[in-house]
Amino acid sequence: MRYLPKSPADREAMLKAIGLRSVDDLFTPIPAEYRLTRDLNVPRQMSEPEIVDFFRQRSRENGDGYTSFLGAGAYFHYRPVIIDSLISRGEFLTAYTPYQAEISQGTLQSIFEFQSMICELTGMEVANASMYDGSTAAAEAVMMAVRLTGRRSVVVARTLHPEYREVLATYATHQGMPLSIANYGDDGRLSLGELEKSITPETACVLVQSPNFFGIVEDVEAIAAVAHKYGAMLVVSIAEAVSLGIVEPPRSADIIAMEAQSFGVPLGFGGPYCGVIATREKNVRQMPGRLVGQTVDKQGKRGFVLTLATREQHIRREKATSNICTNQALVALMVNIFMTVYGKVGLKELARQNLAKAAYAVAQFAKHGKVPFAGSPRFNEFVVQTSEDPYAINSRLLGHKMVGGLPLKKFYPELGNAALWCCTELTPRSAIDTAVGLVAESERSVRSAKEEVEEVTR
Amino acid sequence: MRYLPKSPADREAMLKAIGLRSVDDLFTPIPAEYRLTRDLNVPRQMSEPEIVDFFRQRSRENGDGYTSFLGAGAYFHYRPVIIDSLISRGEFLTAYTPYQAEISQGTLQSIFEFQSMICELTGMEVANASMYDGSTAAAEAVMMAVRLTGRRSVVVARTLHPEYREVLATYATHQGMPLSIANYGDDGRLSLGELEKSITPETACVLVQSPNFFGIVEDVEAIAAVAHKYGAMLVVSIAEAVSLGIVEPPRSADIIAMEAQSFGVPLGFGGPYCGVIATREKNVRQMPGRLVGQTVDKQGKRGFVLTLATREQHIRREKATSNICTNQALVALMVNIFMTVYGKVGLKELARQNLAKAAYAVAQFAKHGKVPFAGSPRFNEFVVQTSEDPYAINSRLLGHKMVGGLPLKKFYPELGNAALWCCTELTPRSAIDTAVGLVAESERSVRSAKEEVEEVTR
Amino acid sequence: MKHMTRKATRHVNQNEGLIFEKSSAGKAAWKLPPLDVPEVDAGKLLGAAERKDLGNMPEVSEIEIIRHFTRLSTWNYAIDLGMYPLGSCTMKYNPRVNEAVARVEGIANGHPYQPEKISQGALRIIKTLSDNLTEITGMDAITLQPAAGAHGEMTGLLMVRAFHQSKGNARKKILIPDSAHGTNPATAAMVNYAVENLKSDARGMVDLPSLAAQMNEDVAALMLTNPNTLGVFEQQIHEIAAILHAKGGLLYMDGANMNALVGKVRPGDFGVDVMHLNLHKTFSTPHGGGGPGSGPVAVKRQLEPFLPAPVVITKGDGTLGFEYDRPHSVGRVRAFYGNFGMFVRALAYIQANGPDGLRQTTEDAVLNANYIRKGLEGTYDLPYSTPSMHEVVFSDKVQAKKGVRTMDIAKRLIDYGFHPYTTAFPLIVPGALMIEPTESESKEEMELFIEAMKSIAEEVEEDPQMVLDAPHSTRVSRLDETAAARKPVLRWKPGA
Amino acid sequence: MKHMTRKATRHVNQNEGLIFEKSSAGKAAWKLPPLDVPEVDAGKLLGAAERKDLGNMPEVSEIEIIRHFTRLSTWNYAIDLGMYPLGSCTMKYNPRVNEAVARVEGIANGHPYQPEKISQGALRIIKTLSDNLTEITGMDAITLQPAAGAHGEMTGLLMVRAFHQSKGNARKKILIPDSAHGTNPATAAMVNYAVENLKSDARGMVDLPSLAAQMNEDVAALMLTNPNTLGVFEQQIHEIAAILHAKGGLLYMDGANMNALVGKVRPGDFGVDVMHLNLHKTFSTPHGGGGPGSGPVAVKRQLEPFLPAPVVITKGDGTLGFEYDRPHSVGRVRAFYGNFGMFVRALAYIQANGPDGLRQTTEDAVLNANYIRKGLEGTYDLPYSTPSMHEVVFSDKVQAKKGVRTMDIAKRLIDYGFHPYTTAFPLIVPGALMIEPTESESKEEMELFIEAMKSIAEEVEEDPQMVLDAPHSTRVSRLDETAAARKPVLRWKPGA
Ligand SMILES: Cc1ncc(COP(=O)(O)O)c(C=O)c1O
Ligand SMILES: Cc1ncc(COP(=O)(O)O)c(C=O)c1O
Repeated sequence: MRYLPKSPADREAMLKAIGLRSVDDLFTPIPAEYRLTRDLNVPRQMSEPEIVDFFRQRSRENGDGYTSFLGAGAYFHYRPVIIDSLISRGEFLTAYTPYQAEISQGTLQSIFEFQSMICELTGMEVANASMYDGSTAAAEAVMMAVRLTGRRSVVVARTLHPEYREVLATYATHQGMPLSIANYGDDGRLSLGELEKSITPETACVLVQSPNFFGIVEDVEAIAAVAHKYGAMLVVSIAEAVSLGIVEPPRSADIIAMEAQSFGVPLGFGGPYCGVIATREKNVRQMPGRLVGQTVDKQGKRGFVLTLATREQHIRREKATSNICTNQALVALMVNIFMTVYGKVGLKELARQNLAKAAYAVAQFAKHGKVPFAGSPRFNEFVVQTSEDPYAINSRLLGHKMVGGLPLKKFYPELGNAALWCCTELTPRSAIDTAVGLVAESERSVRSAKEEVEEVTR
Repeated sequence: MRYLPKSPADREAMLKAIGLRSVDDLFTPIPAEYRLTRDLNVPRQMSEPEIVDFFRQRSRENGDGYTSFLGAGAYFHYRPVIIDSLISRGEFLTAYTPYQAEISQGTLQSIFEFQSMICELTGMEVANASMYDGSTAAAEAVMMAVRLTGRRSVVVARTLHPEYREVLATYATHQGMPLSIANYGDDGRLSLGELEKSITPETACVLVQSPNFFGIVEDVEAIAAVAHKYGAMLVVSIAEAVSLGIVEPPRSADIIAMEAQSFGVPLGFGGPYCGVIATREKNVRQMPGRLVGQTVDKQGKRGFVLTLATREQHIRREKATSNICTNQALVALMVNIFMTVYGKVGLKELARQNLAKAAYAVAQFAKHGKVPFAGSPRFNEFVVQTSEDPYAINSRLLGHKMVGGLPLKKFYPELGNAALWCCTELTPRSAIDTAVGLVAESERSVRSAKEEVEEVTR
Repeated sequence: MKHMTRKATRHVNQNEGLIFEKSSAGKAAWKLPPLDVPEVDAGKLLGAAERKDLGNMPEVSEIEIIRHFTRLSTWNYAIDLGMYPLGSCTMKYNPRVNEAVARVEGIANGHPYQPEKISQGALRIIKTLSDNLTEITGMDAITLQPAAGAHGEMTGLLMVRAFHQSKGNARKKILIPDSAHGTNPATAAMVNYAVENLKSDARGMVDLPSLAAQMNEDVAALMLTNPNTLGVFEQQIHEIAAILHAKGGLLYMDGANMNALVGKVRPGDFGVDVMHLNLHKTFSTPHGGGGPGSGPVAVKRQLEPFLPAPVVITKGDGTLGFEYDRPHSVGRVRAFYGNFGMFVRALAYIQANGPDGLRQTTEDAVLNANYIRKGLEGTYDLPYSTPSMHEVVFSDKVQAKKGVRTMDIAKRLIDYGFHPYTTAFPLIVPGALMIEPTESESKEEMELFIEAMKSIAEEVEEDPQMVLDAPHSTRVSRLDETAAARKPVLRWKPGA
Repeated sequence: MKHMTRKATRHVNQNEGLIFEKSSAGKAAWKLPPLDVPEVDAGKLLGAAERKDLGNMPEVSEIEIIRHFTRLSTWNYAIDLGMYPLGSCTMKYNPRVNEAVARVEGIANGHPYQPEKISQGALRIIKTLSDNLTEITGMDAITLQPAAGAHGEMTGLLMVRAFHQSKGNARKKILIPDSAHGTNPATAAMVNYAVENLKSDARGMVDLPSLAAQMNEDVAALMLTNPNTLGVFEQQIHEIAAILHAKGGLLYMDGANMNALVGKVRPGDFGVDVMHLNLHKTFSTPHGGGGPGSGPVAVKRQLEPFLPAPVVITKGDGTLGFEYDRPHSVGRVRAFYGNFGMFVRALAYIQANGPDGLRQTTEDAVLNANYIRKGLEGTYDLPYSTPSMHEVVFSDKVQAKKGVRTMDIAKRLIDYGFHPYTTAFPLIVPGALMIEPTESESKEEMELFIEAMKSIAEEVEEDPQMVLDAPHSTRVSRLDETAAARKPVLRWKPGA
């Protein structure tokens, strides 16, 4: 096998040195009756060109070449080439968790920079080295709030990503953490009235996403006021990181749980992505996940180490703040490089282009169809109401090598034929115009159909 | 500009330090009347995604996705993925010529290994660090033979790659090196009779390619015997390096001029490729190009350096063996990695697959059309004679996303409708069958057309 | 330093500050295409929510970024540089073709919500990998949703709980051997199970009498790592399973050490009910400095109804699709479908190996561990003489007499050009040296390792202080972790 | 070493033998797909020509190859690691997007003989780059065929010769200033011209009186580097051209130093008749440890008929194609069309810069050189006080008094974390230090360089021997080049 650095002679010599006659002697500890005496039923050994062909073929079956208007927690942004050039260096790609600081300073310093930039962007004081993704980060942030407040119940905005809600439900079930869902108002934002109804003195935290699942920026200040009034914490989930370039971060939040995929991470059919938790310094000891801290070596030279490990499973075992061990380090490095490339000015300009594309699309759609929650501030996503079933419209779009917005029925039945559309800096105006054209057509045909019916009934 | 690591403030401060008021002051040495006062008329500054799109577009216009039967000095072989992984490391990619040995041992040792493997494969004693390509390597090898023998005239086999012949002609013109071309015989090999006719006591060398332009292995021993009988050197050009896996190298040659593109170098529309010259130890001081030698450092540690530089232009100036300075180092590294991946056994198996594919294709073509020089030993190329103009057949093949053999008219008018076909390990049997089918069809239709004519004339 | 090493030396290396220290207003590494829609007034659109300032985010050029991260990278050790014998971590070769195929356009850019009609490629990859992994483990069904091993543990225990609940009693406890990895107890706690420790016997295996004694109707499952963290295969696995099953308990296997078993024996065949795999260990997906991973959970038929939703199914028309309607599912553990990019790499690894390659890989991994054991026996204390599988655990007992502990030996190993082994784990071995070479090490590299370890043992006798002061060859040495934890500096601040 | 550097330190580094020393029969890094045609008997097909044995070619596994070359790479200095101020070499940033686009399928795998119909993409790239380069140089036509600068020189001189021949007298001589690069005279010799040296004046420029005296009808051309190798712009370029043209001679410009001119002045505007460019210098294609390069030759209208064949033309139907029928062409200088992969990179570089970026680049390059000149004036001897453009040349005159020469200072610079400047060239400056920072260096990096050079100057005063023994921080130091040349070992041999 081409990955194995041994010749038959090497193996012979080694067995001899160990004092064994055959390889089987190495496996005697395994009860004979269980030892496999046949080949595994997996594909035969393939050559490199065959493997490459296999995946090229899969790629062709996987929407290669389609223009997509999908967002909903996974965003298509341009990835500067140097991200892959740098993360492909074996020194980053094939290193383990930086437990041995002397030969891991590269990873450690880059994580320290990652933590620092996440703080700059979120307005928080500390950020961890990464969590699995935005959904688990939100769930762990809630559990963190539960530990910090000593309370157990949680209020969740219905405008939180539905799958994030599902994940939180899974995490909460056996923790005896009652969840109550607070609905949104006509403006597509969490209804403060609903919130007031659900929140109690037992509420550990309120969990809200901004920009929310509809792409709308929540009134975080107002929500914070309510939460804090009840002594509850405010946990804000951010699914579209690029929004931080032009949308004020939720500074009044106590914990921010973020999905940083938008920062240079490929869509990759849903993963690997990069979750991260940021909070105030005073909460750090209840924070899950790895943390890198600055220190000095024995000569007084600046260096970095993994720190506050007493929070973690390998030290505290069942008393740990979380069971997380392996995180998303290499993806966090992609995010780090992306943030460094765009930086202070570029991130703002990038966000501005997203804002402009979505604003243009909304204006176009509004001419032909309904755009609910139109009055509320939004970033790069918006809801479009059509008379026809969006699945039907989308299958027509597919014919034009386009993927339309995400039908919301499944998650919000009350919204009927609504779909969630997204435009980023990579969405060409021409594509928007084509999509709008097809939706307009659909509206016209439905209307004329209706009129015919009216004709008849008259 | 995003590649420039300076802020306006940096530039200001630097100008101030130098004692200048404005950037223009830096350019006062240039006579004012010549200074450009307008923008260059080149495309406006483009963003990275625009650049990527531009070249993706060009790629689509460039035969992407076609199966090709072209060889003729540029061969399509599989390139193991690790070649690009390794040569993309900045330490190799962005280093200059290894003049400072202490911080260039990586490049130096890899060149030393390259030289060593080229020697193993060619059966020669020394090889250089690379030449521009196979054609210039052949020309420089001939000039080397001229220096070594003190004679000036050269006999060139007509079976040498026609473009190599053109390049040699260009190099030879002003060197007062009379070239005579020796024709091939019915077996598609250099005719020994013709050779005897052209060779004289003034002949510095005989230049022959093997496998030759028709894909046929020349009888190098016999040619060497004739050349050496006249005290001339034998220079052998090798254009298809993979042949060395299964074809005996020209051990009786005095100089070998090789094109190593087949060893892991992309076709890249003709370049960059990797020429290399190998010869006997006694000829080394007349060898052009860089050489790496083994030595020891002041602690006696093994290390490598550029050596015998007294042959080169930066020391000897007009007396140098060549004017070559920049060579094809990074491409030689690709070749080096390729040779290391396949190694002693893999190269043979790879060559055997090429041999088998070509043999199969020849057998199939022979059933329907003429395959000249059929009796001669060949590697992975062969000539096919059709009744119809090969350009016409090829344009039909294009319709099937296939590129047919290279029509030979242009270089060998006497061969009429002959075309040069190539099959490598990457040529699927199905493609061969389809191509053969189309050629067979063409033959049939021509035949029936002929018959009709005969009908009529009868 | 009397003994100098054949393996490594020192070379000039670039210093590099924090990226913030290179920032200067007006430098930029970015450029956007011209906007093809009308410009907008963010203030108008966002009102109070408009962000005006991005704080101290850096402003640097592209070449500075390339140099910054290239320089940083040269401070790391990596598999690509040499042996990385971290016990329990399975630091094996990460094939580059895996990286190439993971970047093929349609695979890298597929959106998780794109219609199934144009997602057949991704679905096929998920399905094929799932089938291969169930075959390799001998289990009946699998979920690829968990993002790492610990996440898989949680998913597995949630299913254990759901299973018992379906039987009317969720049960209270999880038994965990004292040799277990920290994630096992931490996970049990997350799923709100009480953890009960199970002691190991003199041979480093589960103590059967204790297990029999502790097992009852309150015990939901035993979390067993097999081979365990001593690198020892639980030879009475059959009895262990029997004891659990007799009382309606389940056998959970932590599959972190599957590299000792693939192609040689299948957990499903020796009584395991539920287990997780670490694709970033056994199946060669790169560790990337700490992640990402992927922790699929494989189960027996009886647990299948409880798998997280969605699961991939073959539909009537033969195409693949996601099934969301899973009434008994424990629910989602992650948005979307898991770390898909890792599935691609793991599948490419299985394809490159085939059945013969996978078996040979396991054999080489075990051969390597035993070669090291043989080479260092006598020099270092071997607390358990039980046969080793893919890793071997020594202790610093002998060297401790000179005041040199496992971490000191580890630091000295750095000077010899190696990454240290795992230190101070498992807990049942005081001062453990946990060594897992994996199959990726050549005979030559392992002999250099053995030579280095022996040389260090000599140094401990001759000059313990020198070892205590190690490493001597690195750009920084013995960083002050206490200070770091006492006054944590977790981010850069201007003028800091 | 009293002065220690802020720029660099030392770090542990892996040793690595020759690949042959890792070989063992049966190891393999390759695997071929199953053959889909019948196996063949090579003996039958090839007879005596069949090769039986591949000698001592290595047999190793993939991970060993990854480690071999990764370890080797860590022994190299590179632009990606820091400043690389090799005078005359223009070691600037090599953008990664260029590497990405050069690997796009249809561009990387196009066959040079594929029909023009399906080669429009490549032809468009050649055409667009050609147009941009003629605009940048102010010339009328261009060939991209030459593989490097020296190859371009040869092509250019062949055209000079053809031009004169067409006028009835090929002429005999080429004038070359004593400051010229070695390739200039070497090239003239290859084209069978006699080389006549032209001396420089006190300001380091062409000595006009000598030029006037030496110019006659036997002189085919003057090969001028401008700015010349002292980094000095030939201010009387106009008179120089006039003197040549008056006697029917041509002005050849070696464009190696175009990085000082792009966007600021065009050689075609100041009298140049023919010139070459180095895409691997001015246009950022990577040096790759010595190549590949690309040396396009641009000419004025009168020389166009002599361009090598083929040239790219726009055909009647608007598509692009190759024109081979060029009766006056000097012929081919290379098979196919040149180093196409470098054209792709150079074009991407021009696109990324645009007119404003190209100009700014030149300005920064000149600014950097002058900043260094200012910083080191007084510390090192400046043989010519004439204003510098993109590079500055000092001499070791001061340090030589202590027995320390330019090469010794260069070696010591390595300890400070820099690649040395160009030593002992140009020949008109004894003990030259030729420094070209390029535009790619930040103010910070250059200040570290200046600091290092000053510190070394102090060391020369305080402890010359330490400088003579440098470098002290590298894995090997002061390799024995004399021994290497006396008994050359140019290849590995078994048991050697
Ligand atoms: C035995 C064992 N179990 C569980 C884990 C946790 O796996 P992960 O880090 O993927 O969460 C590890 C990882 O080191 C391990 O070694
Ligand atoms: C001034 C000058 N001329 C010509 C050359 C030769 O160019 P190349 O190395 O591309 O052949 C160089 C290269 O260093 C040079 O500096």
